Amino acid sequence: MTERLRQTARRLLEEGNVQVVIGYGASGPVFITRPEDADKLEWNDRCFANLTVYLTRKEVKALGKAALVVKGCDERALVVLEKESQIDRAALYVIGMACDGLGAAKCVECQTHVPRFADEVIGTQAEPPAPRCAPEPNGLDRLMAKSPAERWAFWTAEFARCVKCYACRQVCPLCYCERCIADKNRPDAIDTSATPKGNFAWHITRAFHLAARCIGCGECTRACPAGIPLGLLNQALAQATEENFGYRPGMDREAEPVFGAWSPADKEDFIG
Amino acid sequence: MSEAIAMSFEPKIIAYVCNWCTYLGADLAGTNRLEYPPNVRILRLPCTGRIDFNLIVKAFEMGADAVLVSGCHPGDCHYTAGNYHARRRWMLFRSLLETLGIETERVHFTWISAAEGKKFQQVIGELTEKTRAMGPYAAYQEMCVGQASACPEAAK
Amino acid sequence: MELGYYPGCALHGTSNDYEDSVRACLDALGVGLKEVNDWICCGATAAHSINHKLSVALPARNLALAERDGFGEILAPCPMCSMELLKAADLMQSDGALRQEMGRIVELPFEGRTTVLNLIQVFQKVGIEKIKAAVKRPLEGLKAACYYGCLLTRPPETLRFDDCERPSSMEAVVAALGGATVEWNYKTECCGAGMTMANEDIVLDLSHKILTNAAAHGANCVVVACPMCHVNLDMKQADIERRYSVRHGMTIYYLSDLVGRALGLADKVLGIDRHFVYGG
Amino acid sequence: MARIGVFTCWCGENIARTVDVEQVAAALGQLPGVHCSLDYKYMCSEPGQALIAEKIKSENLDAVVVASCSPHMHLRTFRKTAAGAGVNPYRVEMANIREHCSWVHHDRAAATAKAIDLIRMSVAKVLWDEPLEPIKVPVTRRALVVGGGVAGIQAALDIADGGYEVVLVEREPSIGGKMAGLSETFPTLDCSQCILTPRMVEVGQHPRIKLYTYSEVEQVEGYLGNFTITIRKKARYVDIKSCTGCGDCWNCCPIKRNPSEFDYGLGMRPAIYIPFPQAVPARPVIDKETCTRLKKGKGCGLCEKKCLTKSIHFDDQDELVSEKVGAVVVATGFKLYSIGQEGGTDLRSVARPGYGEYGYGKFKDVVTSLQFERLLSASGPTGGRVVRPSDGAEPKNVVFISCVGSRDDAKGLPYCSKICCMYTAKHAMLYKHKVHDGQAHVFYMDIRAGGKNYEEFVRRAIEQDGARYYRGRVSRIYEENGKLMVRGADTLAGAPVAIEADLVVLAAAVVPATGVRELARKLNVGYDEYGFLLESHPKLRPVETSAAGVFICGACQAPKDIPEAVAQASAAASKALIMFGHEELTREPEVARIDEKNCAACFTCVRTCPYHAIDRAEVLTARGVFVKRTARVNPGLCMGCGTCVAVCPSKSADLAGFTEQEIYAEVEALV
Repeated sequence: MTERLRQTARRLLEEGNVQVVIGYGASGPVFITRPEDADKLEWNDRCFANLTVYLTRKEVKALGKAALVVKGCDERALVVLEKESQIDRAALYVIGMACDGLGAAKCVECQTHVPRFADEVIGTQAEPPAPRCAPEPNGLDRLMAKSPAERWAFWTAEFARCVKCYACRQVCPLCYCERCIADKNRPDAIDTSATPKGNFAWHITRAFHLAARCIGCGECTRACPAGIPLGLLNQALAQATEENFGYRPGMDREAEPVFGAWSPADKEDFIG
Repeated sequence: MSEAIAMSFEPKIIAYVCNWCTYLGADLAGTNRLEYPPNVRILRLPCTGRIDFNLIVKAFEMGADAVLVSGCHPGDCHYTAGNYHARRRWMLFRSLLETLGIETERVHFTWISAAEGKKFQQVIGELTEKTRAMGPYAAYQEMCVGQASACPEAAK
Repeated sequence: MELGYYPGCALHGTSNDYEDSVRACLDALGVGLKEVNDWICCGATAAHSINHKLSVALPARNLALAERDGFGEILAPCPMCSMELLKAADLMQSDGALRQEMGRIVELPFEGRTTVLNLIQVFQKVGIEKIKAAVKRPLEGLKAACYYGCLLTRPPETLRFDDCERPSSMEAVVAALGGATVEWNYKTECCGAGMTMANEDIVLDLSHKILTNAAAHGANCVVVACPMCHVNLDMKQADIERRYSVRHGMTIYYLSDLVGRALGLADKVLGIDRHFVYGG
Repeated sequence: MARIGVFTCWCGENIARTVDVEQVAAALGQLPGVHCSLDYKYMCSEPGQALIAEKIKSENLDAVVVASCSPHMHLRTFRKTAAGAGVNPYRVEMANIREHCSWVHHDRAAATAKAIDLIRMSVAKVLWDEPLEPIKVPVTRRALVVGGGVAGIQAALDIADGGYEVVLVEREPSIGGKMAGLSETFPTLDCSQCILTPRMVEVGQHPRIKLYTYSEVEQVEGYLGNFTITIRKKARYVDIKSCTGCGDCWNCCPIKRNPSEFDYGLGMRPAIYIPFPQAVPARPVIDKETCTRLKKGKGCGLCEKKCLTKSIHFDDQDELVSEKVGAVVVATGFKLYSIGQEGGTDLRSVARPGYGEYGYGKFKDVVTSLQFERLLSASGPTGGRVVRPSDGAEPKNVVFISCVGSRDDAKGLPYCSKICCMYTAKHAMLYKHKVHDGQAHVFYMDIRAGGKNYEEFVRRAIEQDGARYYRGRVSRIYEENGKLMVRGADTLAGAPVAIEADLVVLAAAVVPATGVRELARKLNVGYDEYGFLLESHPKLRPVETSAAGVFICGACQAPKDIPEAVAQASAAASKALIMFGHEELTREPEVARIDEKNCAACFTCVRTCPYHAIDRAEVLTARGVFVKRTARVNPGLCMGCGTCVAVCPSKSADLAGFTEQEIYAEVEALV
């Protein structure tokens, strides 16, 4: 597959349909602008990162029309970004990689092994995809099995380690605000210091700004230097979103986003 | 906690209400001299649609023991749909609070119309007593005074 | 295809000719009928006119039995039965408390897994096209007035079948058999039903109107899918003729009779020879 | 350093009884930024306001907090006072220490403490309150009226006579609407056309009315005072300017037998036709569905040859024109509920069974009330003779059924159509006047004859013209030996009724005209589940809508008879005229705004805004070079709910008067 990927990249750059190919390199992402560099592209078990995050970056936009290497799971982010008019799908070439799972926990439940909206898909999915690791017992279920007090204790302990490096924000393909609310201090909605208070405010905000948007790529958890399982919060919200609205972000290109719309039938059993 | 403390403890309740229904409902409670506990502090916003979840977090940071969010009944929104949009946000926001182990019974959502002075009185009365029984939201308040782990010496 | 089968009292009594007819023609169409074990009366008119709870409990038990026997669908050829069964099912679906209570009364759980079909719906399940293909003896010369009576389509919110005021599902079946049907005005009028015991005059009057209107629109027979209608139009026809000194001589078929005939079954097998008005 | 003045009111005893106002005033005096704090018996009184004004001047205050009653009571008052004394009115806050404090608490200490808190919140907010200027919106003093029925005609004439230009858009080839097709009108029985056609002519000739017939509203842009309306002029194939309406064309047209829309299919018209003799404009239109030339693209063309003024153009195309107006009056009227099986499908998501048993569409001699109007009308297809559509015979027994679709939640619609009781009585009466030996039978549920001389009118139908009224419903209608058997119940006699009728007239329910939902969405006006347009207040703002500058009148709002429709039309017209009385309109400045530099252009706010007041826009440099995309608020449309602020993740959206900073300041005052 790697070879075919490189060929495709080379072709695209030679034909000049795109100015840059964004893909996985030996160590981290690579931005290939010359055909001869196409061999720097890799496809292997370390291709975790969700590269869609780079599409909204000014520096990357500056490189011109891009071809992007995505896995089926990452592709959901493209759908959301398109809905939120952050990308012009027509001005983007999507190289989809059929993926049997990279051995990560999320790959075991993955339902989007093959990209659905790519301009070109490389490889086919092994039937059935070989799980390379046992499904980890669902962290969210274990968390929700605890009492509220225990959950509170759990998160206070976790957030206590947060140093507000904002890696969770930087790595998230859907955290693309030009100026994050966390960086505003008038009003001081979120205490910017890395105090427990500030950390709670931040993580509540981060999670809820992704409500009904997060596609569950899990990059936030992976990127957190303090090893805080931030993804759990997004999972919880994703679950609630699906239960209440039958909506799974990034799955259906046509579906109307949850926020910005409403229905008189929305449930309100929690309202007195 | 013991009866004695329960009695001595005065809950601090912050209410975010819309200008056209609940605020007027509270006015009507006043006009009809419907007495309720003095623990609530009302913030007037144009519409429940304006009430952002960060405000609820902020209320707890300011030491609120309970937060009330209230607006027009569905279909009665002065701005036709603000309350519907709000309802969706609250629905999901509650699930986030639950995941975090935040005591959701301290966040009370309700619809109170301009004609429901009586309901306003009841809601405030019940919420105050409920909160009094739960006691201060110590968990959150203690968390808020905690120091940053990044610089331990700051603790001194 | 195999269906659960709820005969109801009529088909095991006065209208056993209907049962023969139904069994025979469905068998010919490859539809097996398995009788609901230990079924009881649906309550009919009597129950719901004196005791609401009873009128739910009786059909409730039958539904529960059908579920116990694992029937996804049951055929109730008598519209009164199917209506009572459907009504009870609806009530219990919409009212959890009632469902609990009934569960206690009939000592069987009800989950609403079984759907109730009338005869026409079964033909529709088999497929009009399939029936058309199976026809051996097309019903040439037949000009049928399809008569639905009160209960096949009413109450609409319960039956959810055909158009309650202008039904046409029977016509579709007859057409498939190569028979003709007439447009007439008494399709969904009442024949007097149970009144046949209590107040015969009403029955004679209403049934007479029905037969007259059918004839007036050029029908040479009337097709029914209800034992009660058959009794009043067929068995009572002589009395009607005597009372109004007219000659109707109108053959009254069950829908299954016609299907059976078209499939080549003998009148004897279908029990048609046991009708009171029998041209042969 | 801010110079805030805090004025605590006693409200006589109302506040002072439970709140220690002196203590409050003293406590507030200590707050940073508070320059002076004092209490007074009645702040809202003349001397009270004078005191505030005087302090503003003497202490040179730049913001004011009045602690007294509800802002809904006196905020305007105190804003005016402050403005008069030179403080920006939007730097005035009120703390509600009466309704929300002194009136609901008895414990003096607690109430006083709470009062202080409430005022501290207001002080914190006023510290951040920005000075705001009312938004001035220029007004295009020109109105659009949609719908040329009696309501639209009335509204258009009133506005035009008021001295302003009106653009009147009518979907049909002629104005006149339903009323033009009526025979005579209750309760006076004056001929409908005799009273309407002069008004139609007035419209046609009015120097200030621009008439677009056979046209529809395609698109609406802009807002209160500044709408740009795109109108689709449907291809008419006749140049109505050069055409003289001589009639040569429709007389020579060979395709004569097309059901006439105006006669509801009872009469026939050629392929080129004018809907009715008194049409305005009295100019023909070609029906492209039936015209041989237009169908085939060649052949025929007789009319073209005959036309002396060369006014016929088979190559005519739809045309889009744009009109600028400041106000819109919607008068799209009604149509009759479709009686057949398709019943409610056009009315409700849940299809309704309808009334197949009445055989409408199946039996020729079962007609609707509007069709019967044409049979009665002197200008109708039968010249006013009442005959059976099937065989032209004079009907001796006519059955009228009211509430067909109305007041029937099971099969039709739950509401009352309001006009049927009256016109049914009229029908029975006029029928008797024309067929002296005939008998009218009326099936009704209740007789609703509220209105001047209405009850008397119905009694006349019954007592003088001998109409037989049966209180009950009809269960079924069917044909039997050439007659219509009408079977129903007379619930007062407690007996079933069967009538051998020659003709049956169904008083079908009144429903909104086709396409009104689409129009409402274009105008951003609300509608109910049946499609009737929503007024912004059922009692106090009956002709206004949720969209500023858009007014409604006539049957598009609810079923109404002619007098009501006309009255409401004049009301709507006067609302437009009130707007036009000003050079420009002022709107509250408490509207949303976008920090375009920081907007991430996710456009969630655009999708959320209940008023479609936020647009996708682009930030350009002075030289017009594209910089970035952004959301942009249209202050003319924004109503200030602030929903956009809550959904904006970067808080680039904010709401003047309730800014993030102001609200957080209030909360943070609660330490």
